[in-house]
Amino acid sequence: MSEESNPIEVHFFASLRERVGTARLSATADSLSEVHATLIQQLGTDRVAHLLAPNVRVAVNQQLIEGDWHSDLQPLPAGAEVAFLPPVTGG
Amino acid sequence: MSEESNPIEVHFFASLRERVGTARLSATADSLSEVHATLIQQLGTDRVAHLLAPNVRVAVNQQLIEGDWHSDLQPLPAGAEVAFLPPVTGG
Amino acid sequence: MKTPDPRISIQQEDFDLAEEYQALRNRLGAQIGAIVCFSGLVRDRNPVAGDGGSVSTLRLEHYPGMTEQSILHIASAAEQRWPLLDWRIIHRIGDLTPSDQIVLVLVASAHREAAFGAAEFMMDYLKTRAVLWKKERSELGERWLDSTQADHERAEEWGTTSGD
Amino acid sequence: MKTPDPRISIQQEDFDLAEEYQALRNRLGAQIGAIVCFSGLVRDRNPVAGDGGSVSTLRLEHYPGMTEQSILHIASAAEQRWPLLDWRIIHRIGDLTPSDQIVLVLVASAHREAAFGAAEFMMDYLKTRAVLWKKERSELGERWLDSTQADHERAEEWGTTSGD
Repeated sequence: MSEESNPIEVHFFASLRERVGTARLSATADSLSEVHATLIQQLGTDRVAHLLAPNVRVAVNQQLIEGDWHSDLQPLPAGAEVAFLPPVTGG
Repeated sequence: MSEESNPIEVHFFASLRERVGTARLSATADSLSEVHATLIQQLGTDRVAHLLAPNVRVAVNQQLIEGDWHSDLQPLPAGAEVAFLPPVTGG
Repeated sequence: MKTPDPRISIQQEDFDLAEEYQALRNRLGAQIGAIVCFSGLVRDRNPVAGDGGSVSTLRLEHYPGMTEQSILHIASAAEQRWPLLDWRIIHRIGDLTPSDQIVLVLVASAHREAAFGAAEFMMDYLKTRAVLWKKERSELGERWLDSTQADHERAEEWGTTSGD
Repeated sequence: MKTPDPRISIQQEDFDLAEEYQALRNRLGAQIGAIVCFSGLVRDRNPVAGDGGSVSTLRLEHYPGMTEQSILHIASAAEQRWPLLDWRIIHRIGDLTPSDQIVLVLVASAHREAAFGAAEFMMDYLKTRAVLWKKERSELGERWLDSTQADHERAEEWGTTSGD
């Protein structure tokens, strides 16, 4: 990650917040793949493993993304809000 | 109809009340077939024709009867309440 | 003829949805997971007739005793099909005007499927089997209404093993 | 993040069914023929889990902005399927206890089929697609709830052309 890296916010909800141990953290990353690398540095592989479960959805600026987030190389918007969502249920 | 004939009440509802021209009348009859005869005497064949339409239901003591009422020879209970019901709709 | 079940009311007065909803909650407490309320209202147009006449009055007529029995029969058929905790049906009679409430169906159950299914079933049968008559007065005159072909088809879709 | 539509409320406070019902009637007047209200309540048992533990608290969590968007998406899909006059969805968040109201769905339409269909559709999708999480605290401990297999099947029965 270069010094020009994009500052982002990462949010964890519900059971993922409990498993990761925090509701949010700040990082710099140009893609979700870089988010993966920085989360491993900040949280360790054990906690990041929870974020890799197949039923975890990832949203960028509140839009769900498709595909594997940890290998996603698409550029993140400036100041992106990245969120990890466990399975939802309302009603 | 003998003098021992059963006194009954006949009720007409909704559009049938309007067509027959009365909400209720008293009569004596031992069967629905006798009700038919007495209604022709009291109301005339034109009005009774409305009661013979296929979508008219007849109830005896608030229980719907099956089959053609005007040829029904089953004995009516003492003091029966006979009702003519046009097609229903609630809700 | 008295009402066959206190959960059925045929009345001229308006009803209060909130009061009925709260009464149902108070009776059952935390067993309830779902409540479905349906209310039917008098519309100012009756497009089923296709004449576009503006409706001024809807007069509802009943047969005391038999009307309640016919509604109890419908509710009992719903209770046989779905696990219901409780229900309430109020149908107004007399002269109603546009935007008036006509009918209230309230169903409480542990889960939503039963409450939705039973409320819709009850309404489909109230349209086609309840002993009630409606006379509409509009700018084009007066006429007695009949349940529609669509109403009959909807009621028949539930099958004929119960509610008939 | 502001609410994307004033007809959607995510709130800690309880809601008043009567107030919402009356507001809908006042907005639309005599166009309405049918109103379906669904309310979901906290039960004291969660038999889905099969453990029979008595529930003491249900904590609801949301993602401000995204939750509202997910619900708007559901309501818009319903509007594409049925001719609705208006609707209202209130979902509570925070700590709830047995017999508390959780969710209110109100749908108004000219005819009952649309109101019933849309209300049930909205609930099926709220169970499976709305961005909300529930944590149950019972005498057996705490756990996060998931939508059930039956909930997913019900949502899928509506088809995947909209609401997805």
